[in-house]
Amino acid sequence: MSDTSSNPDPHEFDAVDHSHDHHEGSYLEPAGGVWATIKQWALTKDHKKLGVMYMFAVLILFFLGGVAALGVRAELWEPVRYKTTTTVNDQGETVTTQEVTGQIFNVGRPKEEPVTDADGNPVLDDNGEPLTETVRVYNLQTGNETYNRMFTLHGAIMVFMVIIPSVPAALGNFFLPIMIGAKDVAFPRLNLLSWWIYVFGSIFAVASIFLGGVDTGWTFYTPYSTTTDADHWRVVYMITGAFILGFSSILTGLNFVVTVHKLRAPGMGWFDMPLFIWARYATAIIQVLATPVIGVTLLLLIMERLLHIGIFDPNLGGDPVLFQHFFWFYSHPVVYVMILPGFGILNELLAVHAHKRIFGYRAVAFASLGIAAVSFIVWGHHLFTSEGSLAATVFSALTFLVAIPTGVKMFNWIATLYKSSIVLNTPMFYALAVLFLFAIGGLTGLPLATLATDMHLHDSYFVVAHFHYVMMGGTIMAFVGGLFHWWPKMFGKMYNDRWAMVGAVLVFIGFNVTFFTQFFLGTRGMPRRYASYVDEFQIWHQISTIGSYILLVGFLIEGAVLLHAMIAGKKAPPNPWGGMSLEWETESPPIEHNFPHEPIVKHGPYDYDEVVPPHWDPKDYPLPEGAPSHHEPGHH
Amino acid sequence: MIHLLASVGPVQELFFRDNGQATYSRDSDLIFLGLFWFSFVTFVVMMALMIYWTIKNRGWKKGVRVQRSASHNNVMELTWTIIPTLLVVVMFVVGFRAYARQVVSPDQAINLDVAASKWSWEITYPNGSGATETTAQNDVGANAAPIFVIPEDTPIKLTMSSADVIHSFWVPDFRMKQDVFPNRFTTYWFQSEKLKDMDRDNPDLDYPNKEHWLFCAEYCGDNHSEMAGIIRIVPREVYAGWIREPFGKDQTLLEIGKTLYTSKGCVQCHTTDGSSGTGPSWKDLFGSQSQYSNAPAWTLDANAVREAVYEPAAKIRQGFPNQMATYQGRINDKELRALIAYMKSISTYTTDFDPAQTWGDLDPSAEGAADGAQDSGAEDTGG
Amino acid sequence: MSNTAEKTFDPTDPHGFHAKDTHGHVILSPMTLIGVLVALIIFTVLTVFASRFEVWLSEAFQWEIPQSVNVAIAMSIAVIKGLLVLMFFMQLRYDTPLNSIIFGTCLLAFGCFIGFTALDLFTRDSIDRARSGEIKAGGLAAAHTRYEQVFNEKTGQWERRKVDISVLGLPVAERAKIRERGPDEQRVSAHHDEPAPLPTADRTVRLTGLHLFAIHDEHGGDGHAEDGHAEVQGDDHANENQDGHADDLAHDPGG
Amino acid sequence: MSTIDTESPSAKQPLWTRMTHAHHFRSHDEEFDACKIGMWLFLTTEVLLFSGFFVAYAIFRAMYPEAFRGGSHHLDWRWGSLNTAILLISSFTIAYSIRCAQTNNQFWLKFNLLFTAFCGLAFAGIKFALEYGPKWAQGKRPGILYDYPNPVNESEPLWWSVYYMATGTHLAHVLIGTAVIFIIWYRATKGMYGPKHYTGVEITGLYWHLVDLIWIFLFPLLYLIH
Repeated sequence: MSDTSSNPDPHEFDAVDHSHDHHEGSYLEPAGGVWATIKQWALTKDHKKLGVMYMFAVLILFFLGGVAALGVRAELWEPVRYKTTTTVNDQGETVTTQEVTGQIFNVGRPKEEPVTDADGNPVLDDNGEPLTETVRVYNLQTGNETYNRMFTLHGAIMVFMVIIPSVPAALGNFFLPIMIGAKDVAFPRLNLLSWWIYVFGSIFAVASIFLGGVDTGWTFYTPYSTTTDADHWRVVYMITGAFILGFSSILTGLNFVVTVHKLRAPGMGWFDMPLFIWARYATAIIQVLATPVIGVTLLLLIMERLLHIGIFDPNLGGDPVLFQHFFWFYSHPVVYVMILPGFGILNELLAVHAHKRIFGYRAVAFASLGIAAVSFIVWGHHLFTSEGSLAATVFSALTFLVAIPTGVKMFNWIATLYKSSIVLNTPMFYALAVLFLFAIGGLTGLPLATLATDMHLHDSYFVVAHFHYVMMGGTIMAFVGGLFHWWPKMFGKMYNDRWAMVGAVLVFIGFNVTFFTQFFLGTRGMPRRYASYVDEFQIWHQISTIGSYILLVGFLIEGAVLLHAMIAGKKAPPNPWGGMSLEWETESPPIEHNFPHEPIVKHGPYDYDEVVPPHWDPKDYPLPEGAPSHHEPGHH
Repeated sequence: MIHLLASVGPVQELFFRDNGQATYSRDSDLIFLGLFWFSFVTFVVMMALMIYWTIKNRGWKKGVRVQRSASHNNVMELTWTIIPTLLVVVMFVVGFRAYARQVVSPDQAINLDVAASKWSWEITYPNGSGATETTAQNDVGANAAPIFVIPEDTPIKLTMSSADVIHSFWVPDFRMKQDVFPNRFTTYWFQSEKLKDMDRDNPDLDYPNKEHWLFCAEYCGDNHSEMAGIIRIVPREVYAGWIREPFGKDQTLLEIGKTLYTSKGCVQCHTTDGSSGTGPSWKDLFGSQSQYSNAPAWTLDANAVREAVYEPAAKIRQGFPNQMATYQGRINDKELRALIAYMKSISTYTTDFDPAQTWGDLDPSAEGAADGAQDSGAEDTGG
Repeated sequence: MSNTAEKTFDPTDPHGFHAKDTHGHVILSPMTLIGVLVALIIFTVLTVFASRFEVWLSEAFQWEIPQSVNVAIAMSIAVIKGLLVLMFFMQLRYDTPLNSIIFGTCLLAFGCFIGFTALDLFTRDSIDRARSGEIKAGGLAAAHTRYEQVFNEKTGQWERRKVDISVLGLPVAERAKIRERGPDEQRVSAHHDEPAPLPTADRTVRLTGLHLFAIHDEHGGDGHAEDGHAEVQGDDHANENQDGHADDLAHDPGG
Repeated sequence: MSTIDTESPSAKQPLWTRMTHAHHFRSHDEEFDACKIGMWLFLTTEVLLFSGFFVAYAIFRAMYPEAFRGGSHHLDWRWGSLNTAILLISSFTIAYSIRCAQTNNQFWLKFNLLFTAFCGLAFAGIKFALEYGPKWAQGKRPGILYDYPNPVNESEPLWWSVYYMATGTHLAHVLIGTAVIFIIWYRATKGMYGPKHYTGVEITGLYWHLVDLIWIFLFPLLYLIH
């Protein structure tokens, strides 16, 4: 802590200085008329506005991806079966008809059929060519295809357009500069560009849905992805969308690395940064180093589809497993782009609402970097059943390395709760839920990293359950927790904690009902991406489907609570929870340039037992015995 | 330790179905259960601490009471770094040892060929035949699935390749899967289990057997979920008899054609009820006038069928994609004739069809000579 | 979490970046720049010369220098040239170490990418091979070809013949066209003419305790050849098992 | 990023003396450093973008050595060498233009930038007119488009795929770089760059050097190794 003689008051440079002449309005203040406001938002270079726009885009796409997931679950309510009915027609003949049951969505498929006359002879057009007409075909196969498009849609939207930008771009944009005391990110124009690239890429990807949907799976494995729907452009649109989205991710990551390096507030050394920043920094490194590879991969894939260049095409001597290496060199690190910021938020939630410094700050910070580093050498565990046995062995050994920093983080978080002082509000509930769910997600990773068991579990529902526990239980839950944590700061409005808690509990229960069953499905032999299944699995699938609809109700309640807060919530104080990091020192919502003048950091982000939080009265916040008394803020 | 884990029957039954493989899959199950109990204990301890401290340090009623505590503890943190490191090393080694047993096949094994294509499995036996029986509809998937016969208590080695996209051969009861590629051969081996007494004495079965599902585990397109099969483990003598004479000489071609329609995977793309699939329906197909997108119209006769099977890209039916894989080497002449018999039977455009023609009638050579050759072969190898 | 604010604090330089050095504003002397350019050109001439010299040697004296030497020379020179550009033109030598670290990290990531991908693709099934020796390493020589044993009636010999298993529409036709035209005779290398070994080298069913089940017709059943590209039609005798069990058994009836 | 001071009494001074740093940076130096770090990060992404082609090259070269050996015989080392020389010289001129900006040598700054841009165009011209054009016409095309009657090896289409993808992407970078250099040159004619403000020239120079750097590796791999 600071040397007492030189600076007795840690809040001397407190950023909110009401006596200051220069008064700036909140960043949310509209500019004149409607068009001016739209222009103000569309062309803004303000990281906060961009963060808010990212957030709403992500939430809208989360809804879209969620609807697809609910469709998938509904389809799996019962297996696809033929139902044979025998009837006797007018002539007294028995007629057997078969219909497909268990498919609730079937958009069919257009098909050119030759036109025939009553005798079955082809009808010729003026040029003597056989006339054709387009009919729409509905059968078992087209129903399955509809299902395949739904899960592809779900996967692609959730991965490329929701989880990757959720915490990193939405909350990261809003809070990273504020938390390090900067006025903005290093390159605000680049940030704006990044946002519009994201919009553009998403439009491309979503357009492919309206053109009929894509059934490649979000992993675009060749040679399936290069041959399916061969005469349509929509697959190319989807791949191009993902390609464009990659640039958005790269530019955001690049911007944040530079911001963290150059724009930290005076007094903020590397180890005075909040752990969210550490996590976001590690994420940015991965984004910069891994995303270009998906760029070249998807470029080659587009060329493969358009020109058949053959690099991934076995017919021309290319190798489909090479594609898998290319793809997972990006897509495994990107798993940590998804989860690391979730970890970062978890740190903030735990520290603020448990009023406790994160146990082993440096270990947690270095664990983030460690995970980022290891993430580049473990991608082969997605290929255990397709790659050579030696590579599988090496990758298995390396994969276990990830478990170590992750375990360290888990233990440190649990230890943080020791001697804490917990207020169990909605954000804290989400934090505990993430600990619970991520523990399951992480531990179920062990049998997937172990070669012998993965040979059974690979591409089964066990994997599906595992990554949903990590991606959704870890990242999305942390994201939603972060929304509740920072909503008062972002919009200056408090939400109804009671209803939010009801929603949170429903989400927690729904999530576990949905996905815990899938572990058993996986070990018992249910492959993933199946539109149908053997009858034995039906009970498990039905429980899972029920869970998914509980999840829907939970999320709808949460959405309503947040929207209600935005419209009609009580005004939020600058620091409702008693946080220590810099974002709590400014107004809620923050002013245009975040701080009236540059803040100078005088204490660590988690010194809960040494400093009264900014904007708090010492009598509401009794410091423990032995805390340096001079830290009580006196004057304001 | 192993025995302790092995004794946890209920947990094993919760997670796993019966085991159909005699060597490595038990190791795999044991490793899984070991990891499960390790994870379970770790999880319970962590969650117990989390909940205990959350309640003990609750500040939501009595107000925040910040406590002073250590910011870190190097000894403790090193401990919970080093111990997991050692544990994962153990996990890796154990997993690898079992994996080596999974991927390295013994020298003495029956070699079978597996051909995967959208969306069917085919196993070719040493005598050149494939599956000769199928399940009923709605049994595994909606479509009927081929049944592959495997002798009990025998090491089997599959050499697998794909005709189109990547597939993955997964028999959940063997706890093993392997991807199947269009550009290289991969292998999969297992040692079928000895049939248990309960299977032997089952009065519902014609002969003792035990069935295991076969799935495709790598997403391969529309009917990915229909790409199933049954591995049927039978007594050795049943297998020996079957492989000597896969189709009975008295079986009619129509009957065999129907079976092949499913077991060779035709069912995945061609319907027999007139509705349109990936390919044209076989109903009223044979003898009809066909329009092609890259060739003049043609009456669909036996030669046209033959060409469509062996060189599907040569003539592409109007309104259908060029998606069929060649069946060169996967359907032989006799089988093709059986299939044509089946096509004729459901077509109104032809009357040239003898429903009574049998498999034995197809053999051009004298019946006695063929029998003799087969018998002597059996004696040579069987003695 | 120590606080660093009490150190002599310069608000314009909160992290003390500029107190130490004046990196980033180095003015390179013309002689340095020209020197580097000349060095780069010389190295370019050198690498081209090495390459042409090797071609000349092989054409004039049939001295085939191993390809690894060729690659090593070319890549060493490229690395030296790259370092010159990086250090002087891009000024990494005078710049903050951070930029070098950034670039080094990216090369490390590149190394991981190429290293581990190669590790897989060049050692496929090596654990399996180590013990059984049955799976061909890489397996990729058979990328779009597959061989089967076919009985040639004219010569009375069993022959290995290529079967096209590539069937995904357009590429097949295209490749068939190439094959029909035949390779350019002048450029055919000996290496190319050699058929790749059987993808599954040893398909003999070892008739030990299991021979009860391995019952084969002498001619491998009643198959036929369906090889669309084949000139030989060995209908009655060709083995329809793609990998030639019957071949083995024909020479070794009864094991 | 920077804004121009149009109001102070010094408005008659050259443009570069009036450039102020963006408001969220504390000093001009800090902005310069940030831009440079940002550019280096961007260059890493470029290297990794090309890494895909290098990996594909390495893998397929090892798999089909004959096809790649035969393929590289089709490339003319003379054009490759000429292009290498052009890029090296342009790299030198743009490095020199930075020196000119630092020493406020406005004429040679503009000359060097323009020279560099024309080197870029020359590179592209040679590539299109003397390499891609004739080869494409002969049927030496990537993948399925391959229509050359005398392939050395049946995997040769793959060589052409790698060749066209790698050099094509590199060429796209050359063209983008040329366009950016023209913009920088235009700005230089307005007097925007001088000793106190030359960030634009500096980071454009870095980009151009990277384009050169990648060619330094592509050239021997594609043209020289047999």
